[in-house]
Amino acid sequence: MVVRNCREVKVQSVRFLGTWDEASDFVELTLENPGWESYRPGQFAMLRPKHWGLELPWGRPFSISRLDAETLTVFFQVIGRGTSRLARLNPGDEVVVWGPLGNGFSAPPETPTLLLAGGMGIAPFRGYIENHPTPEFLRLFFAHRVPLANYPYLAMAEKVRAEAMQEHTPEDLPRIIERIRELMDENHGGIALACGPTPFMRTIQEHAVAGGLRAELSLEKSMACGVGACLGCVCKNGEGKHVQVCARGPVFQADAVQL
Amino acid sequence: MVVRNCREVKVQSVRFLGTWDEASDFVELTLENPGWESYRPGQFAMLRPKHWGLELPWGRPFSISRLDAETLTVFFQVIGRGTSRLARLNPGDEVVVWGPLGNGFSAPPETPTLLLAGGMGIAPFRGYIENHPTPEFLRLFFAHRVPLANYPYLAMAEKVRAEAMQEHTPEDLPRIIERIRELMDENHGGIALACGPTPFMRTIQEHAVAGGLRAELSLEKSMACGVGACLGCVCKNGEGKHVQVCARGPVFQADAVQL
Amino acid sequence: MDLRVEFAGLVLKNPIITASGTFGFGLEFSSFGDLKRLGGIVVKGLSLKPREGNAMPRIVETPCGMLNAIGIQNPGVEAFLKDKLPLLPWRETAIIANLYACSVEEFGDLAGVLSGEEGVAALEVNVSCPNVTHGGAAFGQDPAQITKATEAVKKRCGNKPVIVKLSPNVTDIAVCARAAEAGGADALSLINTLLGMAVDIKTRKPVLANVVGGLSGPAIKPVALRCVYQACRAVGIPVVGIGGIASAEDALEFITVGATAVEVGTANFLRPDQSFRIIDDLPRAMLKARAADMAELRGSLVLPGQ
Amino acid sequence: MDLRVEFAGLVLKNPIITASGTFGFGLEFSSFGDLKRLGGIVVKGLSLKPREGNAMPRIVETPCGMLNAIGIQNPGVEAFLKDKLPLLPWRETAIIANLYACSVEEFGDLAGVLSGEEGVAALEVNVSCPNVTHGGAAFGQDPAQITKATEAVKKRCGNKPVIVKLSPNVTDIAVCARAAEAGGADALSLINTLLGMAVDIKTRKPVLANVVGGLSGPAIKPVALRCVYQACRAVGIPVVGIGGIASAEDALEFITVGATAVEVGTANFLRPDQSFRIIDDLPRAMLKARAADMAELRGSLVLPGQ
Ligand SMILES: Cc1cc2nc3c(=O)[nH]c(=O)nc-3n(C[C@H](O)[C@H](O)[C@H](O)COP(=O)(O)OP(=O)(O)OC[C@H]3O[C@@H](n4cnc5c(N)ncnc54)[C@H](O)[C@@H]3O)c2cc1C
Ligand SMILES: Cc1cc2nc3c(=O)[nH]c(=O)nc-3n(C[C@H](O)[C@H](O)[C@H](O)COP(=O)(O)OP(=O)(O)OC[C@H]3O[C@@H](n4cnc5c(N)ncnc54)[C@H](O)[C@@H]3O)c2cc1C
Ligand SMILES: Cc1cc2nc3c(=O)[nH]c(=O)nc-3n(C[C@H](O)[C@H](O)[C@H](O)COP(=O)(O)O)c2cc1C
Ligand SMILES: Cc1cc2nc3c(=O)[nH]c(=O)nc-3n(C[C@H](O)[C@H](O)[C@H](O)COP(=O)(O)O)c2cc1C
Ligand code: FES
Ligand code: FES
Repeated sequence: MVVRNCREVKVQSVRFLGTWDEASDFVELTLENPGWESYRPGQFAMLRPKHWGLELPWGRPFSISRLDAETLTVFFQVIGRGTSRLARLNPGDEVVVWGPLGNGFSAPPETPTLLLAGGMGIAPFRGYIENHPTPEFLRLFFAHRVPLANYPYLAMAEKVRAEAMQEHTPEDLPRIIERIRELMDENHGGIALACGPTPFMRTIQEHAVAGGLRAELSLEKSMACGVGACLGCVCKNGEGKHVQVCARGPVFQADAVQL
Repeated sequence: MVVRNCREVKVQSVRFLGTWDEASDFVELTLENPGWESYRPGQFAMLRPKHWGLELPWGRPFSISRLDAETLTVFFQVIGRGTSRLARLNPGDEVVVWGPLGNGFSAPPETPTLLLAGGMGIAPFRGYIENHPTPEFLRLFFAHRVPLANYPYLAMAEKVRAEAMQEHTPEDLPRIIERIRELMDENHGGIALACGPTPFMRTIQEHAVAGGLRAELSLEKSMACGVGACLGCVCKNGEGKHVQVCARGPVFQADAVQL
Repeated sequence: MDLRVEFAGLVLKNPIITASGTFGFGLEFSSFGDLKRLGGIVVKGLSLKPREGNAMPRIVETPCGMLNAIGIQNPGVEAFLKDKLPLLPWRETAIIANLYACSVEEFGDLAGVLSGEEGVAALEVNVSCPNVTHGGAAFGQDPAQITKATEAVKKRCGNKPVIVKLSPNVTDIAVCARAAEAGGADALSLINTLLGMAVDIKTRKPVLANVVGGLSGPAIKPVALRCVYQACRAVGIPVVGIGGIASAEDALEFITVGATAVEVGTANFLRPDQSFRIIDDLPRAMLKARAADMAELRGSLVLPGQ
Repeated sequence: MDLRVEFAGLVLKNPIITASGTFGFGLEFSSFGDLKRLGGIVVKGLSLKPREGNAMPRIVETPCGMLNAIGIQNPGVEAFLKDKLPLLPWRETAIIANLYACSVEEFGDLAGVLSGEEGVAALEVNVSCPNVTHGGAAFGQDPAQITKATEAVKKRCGNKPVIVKLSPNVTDIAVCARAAEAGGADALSLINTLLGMAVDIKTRKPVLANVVGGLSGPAIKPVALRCVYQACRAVGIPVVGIGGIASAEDALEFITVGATAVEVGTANFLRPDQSFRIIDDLPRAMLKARAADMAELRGSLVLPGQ
């Protein structure tokens, strides 16, 4: 698991192989491996089907969920124009892929590591768990709204200590926040890695900063280029300066980013 | 075979069923019959796949090549952005269709009728032959550039007296023109119906007008609406006035249109 | 859900009006939907005398849009009144005449002809045709001419509301909007097309015989929305939003920035029942915007810091 | 096939230049193609002092285009010269600095800083930024300011060619083109973005924190081509065409109406190697246009009746 430096990133056109469940809005999309030898979990790829034409000029960023010798897998929810078209690909359709992009999560061996996933934020942790040198040090907490069967959670829970909490009503939220704080406190001395919606991340950031806990947050912004050029995806870093989420992130130290 | 008046024209969304030869640039595309009971050969349909989105805002006009109780067939050549996408439809894809549009060819019974088709101009004559009350009075002449196997010619030649001439080199053209004139002269007292590229039509128009022969020409123009509203598809009629090809044509009396 | 809108003395069933030149005289679409369901119909541009329009080719498809240089082909205002208007459901739907002229006087004369026609609900003054250099372009880009043309129409229009339709091909749309208001316009509509061009590299010729033409369709929606936003802030009269509207959501974007109604143009070519579909879809889009009615949504844009 | 173009003292391998703000400082794309193959690279807009740019969100996708309101975030001209320029292949490819300023004086100062830099092939003067009201907008829309800014840059630029980049948000682009020529510009480039807007009807907020932003991409190509056509007829200096270029054919359309070179902007987001692909595809497109070389194609538009 090496961090690929920017010069090795390539654009490739690869074939779409299939999805896990054609009828679902939660899509596990598998492509040919574009020739990548490795990646660092938390890194992402830009995807743009070849036949998209010009109506949607941007690629779409997705966390790399799995990479093996043959295939690249991303896991996404259909939310808009791009994802709904991605979900309707036909086997053999060509997809332009550029990546692996961004920095990825730390993966210190033999370190208690708490994976905090909110909803689709579970995607990067699939590969994180599979590639970790000492998975017995990992612990997964998953907060979700729709039923668990929509996510790759169960496969992950077989490999690491895991728990999930569903938000059925807004009243469930305080309990979930409470549990996150407990787990982070228990994990003191280790590291927490988080990916999920902004309010979820804010909870984690606040608790990490307040308690001096080591934590990394993976951010999401609309992206046009994915390579640091357009400055469309910036967030503010610790000093209040705008930095590109795609090139300087998407993973930031909890105390070095403003949400 | 009744002329549908404009009020009966509907927009329908129908399923794509398949094409004759997936690898060819000459595509016979079959859709569910949109609920049309009849049409008049020479009429056309506007086609726009549902998933086209906004990049190509216009439907594409095609002569109705065949209509039976279950299916609507058009026959086209891949030439640009729209036709290349139409050729790549997947079974089950929905296509928005409006039609039958325009006026269609005359089909007087027991009248010697010469069908003059140039290239893709053969499309409307497929259904013309199948629907004619007295097909024994029909005679087909087909001028083409690419091999005959690309066209539905052979199926048609089984039903009516037919001949085809291929233009291999520009030198073949005078012979083809000569043959068209001969056939038109032989058909004196009958009617000639023509569909094909503009130079082809011009030859026929000139000969018909010069010889006082009855002839109808089917025109092609870029179309946006297909229903006479945008005035984008006009030609000049006999008096030099602009009239819509989609609504007043596409079939015109040879002496009542400027090419 | 109550979708009615009222402005300039008009009461429309809903804010969806079909735009001039994209919906013919309405009758071409009567088999695709019940014309009475439309908020209104703006008919093809009308001139005093019949016009043959420009030479062919007149239209070309562009990415998410199209160029047109029809050149206001029309049978003339008299023929419209005699042959088309009687066939339209003008008691149930607002039929709006679109006036095209090449001088202030002609605009006045056109208004005079239409002023007494019961079937005409309002006059839309096209001072922005980009296709025709003689008259049209000068009008649409010169605030003084906009004021004069508006005044001329107002003087002769009887009690018909006057909507002035603005061109976006100007440095400051607010100045043009105020010029029309100063001339006595009862409402504004905007935008007309953006001036554009296409070239066929095979022949090295402009695709349009007229060389340049007007760009319309979803491609221009962001420009149109900005213009409508700026115009709404510049004047006190109602504004009708036009430009790239293809869905109910698009329509509500324009109403949110301050438009009272909208016109659907190029989207009528996506499929001929598109305007009817947009009307069908309005209640759903209103729920998405959590809007009780059109008046509540209108101009409710929340600016940063608010 | 010889794809070289020469203008304003520059010799480019081919007419494909990457547009400011869409190709970073070039280095972001070095893994997607050999930067030395590009005709040129216009770097991100540079100001005297570092700028943080506008608040987020700054970009939104629109039909066949996008809106941006980046607000010229950049590390300042000094940091560019120190940290970025030395890493670029400036001996082999024209590196063009894009100057952003809010006053005539600042433009002069920026030119002064860059005038002695061997690695900078030319200066592109951005008098057209629509994102920032203070300075930018006024400059780009006022011919007198365009002339003054051009003069100020020409006075301090040493022997660097000066390219003035024009905004399309004006009534008459020919007037602006002549204003830049009058100020001594060696070449023009156009168009910058069209002013646009988008609204999220769920929140009723403008999508961009800056409310309005610049529209770019294939959607605007027809407008850009028309502007370039008009500018080429208005001035005697070379013109660089920009706006919606996504293919080799698009590039040749601009050259046919009179552009000497072109810049590729938003199309770099279709895929990061798009500019390299366009260069690869140029010979094929030249054959389609039956053009022997760029000079022969340039301005060879055949007008109706010719
Ligand atoms: C680094 C990164 C990794 C991501 N990983 C995943 C993942 O593994 N699984 C997953 O389901 N989603 C992921 N996302 C979010 C995903 O990119 C968006 O859901 C997707 O782009 C939506 O596209 P759309 O066209 O369907 O939506 P639309 O709303 O139609 O898109 C319009 C534009 O907004 C952008 N956009 C909309 N929502 C988001 C969002 N939440 N984040 C970023 N851009 C957005 C789109 O990219 C597009 O440019 C990730 C985003 C980033 C930045
Ligand atoms: C009444 C009518 C009947 C037709 N019937 C047939 C048929 O049966 N078989 C067939 O192969 N073709 C037929 N055509 C031509 C067919 O419509 C065009 O080939 C097709 O629209 C090209 O679309 P495109 O997007 O692939 O081409 P593009 O060049 O990418 O299209 C750009 C635009 O130009 C228009 N256009 C381009 N070429 C033509 C053309 N030759 N005629 C009209 N518009 C054109 C397109 O509609 C489109 O709007 C017919 C045209 C008309 C008007
Ligand atoms: C083919 C066509 C013809 C048009 N004719 C007229 C016209 O006669 N009078 C007029 O005021 N506007 C005319 N327009 C402009 C439209 O009414 C509308 O203002 C413009 O197209 C922008 O809206 P859209 O993007 O929804 O099409 C025409 C537009 C098109 C596409
Ligand atoms: C994200 C983005 C940032 C831009 N930044 C600049 C800039 O800093 N300076 C400038 O002169 N133009 C800038 N532009 C304008 C482009 O250089 C170009 O003129 C415009 O986008 C039109 O070309 P296109 O349609 O090919 O993108 C920017 C455009 C985009 C999309
Ligand atoms: S997406 Fe362009 S800088 Fe990040
Ligand atoms: S295509 Fe619109 S009038 Fe014929």
